[in-house]
Amino acid sequence: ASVEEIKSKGTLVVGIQGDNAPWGFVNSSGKQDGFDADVATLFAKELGVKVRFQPLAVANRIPALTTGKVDILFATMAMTEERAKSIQYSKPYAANTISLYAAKADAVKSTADVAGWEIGVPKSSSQDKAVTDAVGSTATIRRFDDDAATIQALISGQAKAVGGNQFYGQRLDAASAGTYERKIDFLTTYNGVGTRLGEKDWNETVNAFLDKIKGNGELAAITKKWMAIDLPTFPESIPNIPFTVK
Amino acid sequence: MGYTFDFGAVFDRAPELFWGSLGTLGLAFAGMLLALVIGILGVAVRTSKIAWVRAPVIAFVEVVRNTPFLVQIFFIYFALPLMGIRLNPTTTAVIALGINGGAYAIEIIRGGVESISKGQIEAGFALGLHKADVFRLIVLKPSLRAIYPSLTSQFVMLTLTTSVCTSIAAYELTSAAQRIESDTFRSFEVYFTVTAIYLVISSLMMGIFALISRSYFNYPTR
Amino acid sequence: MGPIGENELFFLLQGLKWTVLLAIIGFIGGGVFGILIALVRTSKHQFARLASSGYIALFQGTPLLMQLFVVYYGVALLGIDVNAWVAVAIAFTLHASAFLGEIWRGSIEAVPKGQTEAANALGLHYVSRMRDVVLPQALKISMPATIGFLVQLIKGTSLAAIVGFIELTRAGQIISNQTYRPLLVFGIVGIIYFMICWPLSHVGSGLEKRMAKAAR
Amino acid sequence: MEGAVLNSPNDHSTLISLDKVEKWYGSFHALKNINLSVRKGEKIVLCGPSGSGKSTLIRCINALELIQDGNIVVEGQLLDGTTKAVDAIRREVGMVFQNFNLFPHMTVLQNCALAPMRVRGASRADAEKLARKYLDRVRILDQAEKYPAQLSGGQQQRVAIARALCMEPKAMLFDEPTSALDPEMVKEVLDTMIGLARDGMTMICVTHEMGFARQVADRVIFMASGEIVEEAEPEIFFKNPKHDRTKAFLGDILAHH
Amino acid sequence: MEGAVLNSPNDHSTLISLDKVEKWYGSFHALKNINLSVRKGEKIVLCGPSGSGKSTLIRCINALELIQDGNIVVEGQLLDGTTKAVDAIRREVGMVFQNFNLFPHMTVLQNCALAPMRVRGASRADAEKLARKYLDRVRILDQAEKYPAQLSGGQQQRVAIARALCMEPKAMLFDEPTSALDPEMVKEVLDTMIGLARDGMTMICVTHEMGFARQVADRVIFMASGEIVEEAEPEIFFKNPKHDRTKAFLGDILAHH
Ligand SMILES: Nc1ncnc2c1ncn2[C@@H]1O[C@H](COP(=O)(O)OP(=O)(O)OP(=O)(O)O)[C@@H](O)[C@H]1O
Ligand SMILES: Nc1ncnc2c1ncn2[C@@H]1O[C@H](COP(=O)(O)OP(=O)(O)OP(=O)(O)O)[C@@H](O)[C@H]1O
Ligand SMILES: [Mg+2]
Ligand SMILES: [Mg+2]
Repeated sequence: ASVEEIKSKGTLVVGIQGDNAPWGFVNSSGKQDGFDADVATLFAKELGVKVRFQPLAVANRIPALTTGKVDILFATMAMTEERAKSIQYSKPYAANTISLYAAKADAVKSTADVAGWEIGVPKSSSQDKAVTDAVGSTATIRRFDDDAATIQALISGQAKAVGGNQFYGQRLDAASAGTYERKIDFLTTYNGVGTRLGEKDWNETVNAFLDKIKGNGELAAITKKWMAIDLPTFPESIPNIPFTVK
Repeated sequence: MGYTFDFGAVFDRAPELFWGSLGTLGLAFAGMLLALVIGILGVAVRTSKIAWVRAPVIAFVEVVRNTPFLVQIFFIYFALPLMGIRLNPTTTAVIALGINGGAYAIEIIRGGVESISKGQIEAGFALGLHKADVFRLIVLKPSLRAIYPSLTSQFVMLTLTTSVCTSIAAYELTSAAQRIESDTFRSFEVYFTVTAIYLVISSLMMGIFALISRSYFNYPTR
Repeated sequence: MGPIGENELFFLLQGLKWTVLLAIIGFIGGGVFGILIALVRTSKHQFARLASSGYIALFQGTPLLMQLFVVYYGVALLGIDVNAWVAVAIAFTLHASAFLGEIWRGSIEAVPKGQTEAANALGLHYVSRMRDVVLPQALKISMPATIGFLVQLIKGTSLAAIVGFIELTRAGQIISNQTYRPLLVFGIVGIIYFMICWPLSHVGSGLEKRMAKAAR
Repeated sequence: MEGAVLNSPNDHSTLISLDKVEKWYGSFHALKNINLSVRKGEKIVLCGPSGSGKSTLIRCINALELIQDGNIVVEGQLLDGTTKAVDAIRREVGMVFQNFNLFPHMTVLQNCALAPMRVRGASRADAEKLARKYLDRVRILDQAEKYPAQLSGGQQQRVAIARALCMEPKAMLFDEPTSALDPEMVKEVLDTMIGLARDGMTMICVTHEMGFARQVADRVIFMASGEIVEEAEPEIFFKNPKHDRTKAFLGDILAHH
Repeated sequence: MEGAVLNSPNDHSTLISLDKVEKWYGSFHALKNINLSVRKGEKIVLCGPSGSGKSTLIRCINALELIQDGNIVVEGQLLDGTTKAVDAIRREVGMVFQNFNLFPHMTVLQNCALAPMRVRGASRADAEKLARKYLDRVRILDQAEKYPAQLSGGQQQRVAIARALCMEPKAMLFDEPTSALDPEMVKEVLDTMIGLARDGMTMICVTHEMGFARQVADRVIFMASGEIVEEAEPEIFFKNPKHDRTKAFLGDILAHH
């Protein structure tokens, strides 16, 4: 469906993650919530339509979009070359920085300093991949079920460091203020809004919307609310990942 | 349906599955041994006539049996360090499996002990044997025989429970499988393969249990 | 990091509802088929005994999670759409009947042979021999093991999360991932499990005491 | 089992017949070439030294033990191991075990009422009435509500007898039914059995109560080492035993009383 | 237990003494005011109708049953329920149960060698030698490697006797030690017991073998309904029983033999 058709229908179906707090998750009152939900709600308001969320699992995000089950993806989609072949990305609207967190007391300058350490990561996450690529051969990687267990491992001392994303700092502080800090950044990935390939109207509408909320501070506010960080700076372009329909 | 099975990607990772299986076997074996020791010692205390001797064992059994294994292993792994006891994942897993299996074993074996006729115990006492000897020499073997299938079932269950140990990053079959799954996205193939491996492991155990029973419980009954 | 408030507790209680329902399904399916398995396993027919021991080996020997997975997703691969409830009912019945069947077989065999002989000599037919003479005595021996397994089954219902049930454990996981307090959340979950499992142990020891009245 | 053709005279008044019966426990030869035929209403006393195979023999008649060779026929039914044959025989033959085998989870009354209800289809009320009748006959009605574990040895034995009688069987197999009894009680139980005998009940009784044998038995059978050594009417058996083995055994009995 | 002060004459030749013993099973009064004192080397026969409390009495002496009132003293040890007193008494007092209570998971030899090894600290070889000696004495050495379930009733009873003898206790409590035996065997077992008696063993024996009572007993004690009704030397007991209850009981015995 085109943007115009959706406007006349009055409801936007948004594909979103259902269990990935704080990005997109169903909260304990059963309502869709999170960073993506806030941005998508704002987008629907922009279009003047109501929003309906369709929670998706990691693996079926792209099929749901391409088969038309959802109109658009605000689904914590890290922008990769591989995926850019199947969907159209917008400009980035969120960043995900993967870093090593450890106690302030432990000096870490480079990846060489963590040789022999036990490092916790959530199993099969992008942290897992990044940390394993960087120090997997010199340190012991302990893979936990999720972020919560990973953070608990650092607090309990079962891991000397953990591979985390930008939320970890805040959570570690909440658990034990001033004890832990970010040591090494491994990489930053960016999330984009996903639309179907070749649908220029959707791509342009989304990009215009993102420019607007970046400009008026609304995105910064949402970022602050969910991530407790300032709005990151976004790159103008990423190789092989077009932000606009050619 | 259009799904085509492709086990190639899974079989390429056979070495990981092999080491994972060994990990599972090791955890299961050590856990079982600990559980058996806890079970037998525990039941000796549990069947005491003195209430305050029994009480701690009863409390132990009730708490352990009635809470999830995940909670127990989390507690040992994450909460004990806050009290200054830090155990590595493998040790944690063995202790958690042993404690959990032990609590069930205590109750199962108690069922057997209580099926022993009073006359047997009286005969032991009349011969001048001490309580410990009566338990060890007279009560234990027929008790174990009476509940052997229940006990071995519990041990098979314990073997399968080792998979939960993946949640504290212990290395065993399920964690190997999860890695392969997340790398290859071949969920069905991974699950089927792993299920088959678990089946082999537990069949092996049941076979061993049957052998033990044949040689240890070889006396005829009326 | 969120606090744990009324909402979260309510969410857990909703999970509890599914846990209880799933456990009831397992109890009923497992109990009925478990008795059958135990009886077949102790029957005189070689083939029946072999078949039932194969059944036990298969369903004891594979993780319940895998059984759920195969019944729900595996059968869907064949183009048959299995309702989640049906999948859970089938998988729990298979699993529980294998374990209960084995537990009860053992206790049936632990009843002294003289009892069966006496029943035989009285001319009691199979059904009466089992129902009136052997099973009541077997049940007494197996009581602690049975209660132990049922308690494990209650906790095992957490695996139904894989087919989409947000039962107690899954609800706990979700909240843990929102609040980042796994120890606290799972502590609460543990207490809730304790509160539903403990009465069962209690009923078990009550039954045991009643049966012990007629002890030797 | 081979040799299913019956060699023994199967005349209609024969209730139980054993023909060339062989029984092994593993490598132990427990019964050797046993031939025995019991007419309706006949009372047989089985005696012999400990371990001679008396219990084994009566357990075989009730199909509690499998035999390796030979035939057992009860009321024209060949005991061929099919459930039907076995059930039919057990319904008509009552048995009192050497070690009682009472059901520990049932009261004395329930122990006795079970078979009438389940086998003969009697109502609970009728079954209990019957049970009370036979419990009274063995003088133990006052213990009807106790469990077996609460009874003395002799009380248990009497319950076992009452339980078997409650089936009102055509034949009774008794395995030392008075072993746990004091002399008073022995007399009462033997009187009960004599009463049954008068009523025409067929009986095979393992016992060393020679008084009973003299008074009631039509035939006394003496076993040793798994064989029937001697078989005779009581008068002849006690006065003129043929075999040395029998003489030695009887010598002990007489010396000892 | 009250009244720990001993009233009975505790002269050094008294091995077992019971003083005002009362025993209840729930509301059932099983032993009533039992007073009994047994000298070293004395042989006592206990008889009485079924359910009169004979088994209960000897079980109390061995501390297998708790008593509600009165005192039991064995070898100067007051049975006050402490583990030490109980252990000391059980080491010196052997018991043969009415229903044998053999250990099913041990062979006959192991059953007999157990107590010498664990209680007396004998080596396995010595214990087995002892076991063989007593198994031979009850004529059952050839069954030494069998398990209890493979034995006939009488064989089991003999093993039970041998097992108790293997402890070489100062006193023996027999609960109907010949009930499952054939007359030949009764004679052999009684001969064994007579031998023990000659060797000076103190014995309390529940039995209705009046021949044994006449030949061996120093005293015969007659119980009924939980009470000691009559107590006398065998000559007097059999010829001139005082109580009607005893007369009735003896009448049965004599009529019946
Ligand atoms: N299951 C068995 N395995 C091996 N031998 C057995 C088994 N059951 C019985 N026997 C042996 O068979 C023989 C006959 O036993 P049975 O019980 O018939 O003797 P019995 O004549 O009844 O003796 P009693 O008067 O002592 O009861 C005995 O020597 C016994 O040891
Ligand atoms: N646990 C119990 N509960 C209730 N009553 C019991 C219990 N044990 C025994 N009795 C009763 O106590 C009485 C005495 O029993 P005991 O076994 O001492 O008799 P006994 O003289 O040895 O008889 P027998 O010659 O039949 O063996 C019996 O009437 C019996 O029913
Ligand atoms: Mg016999
Ligand atoms: Mg008695």
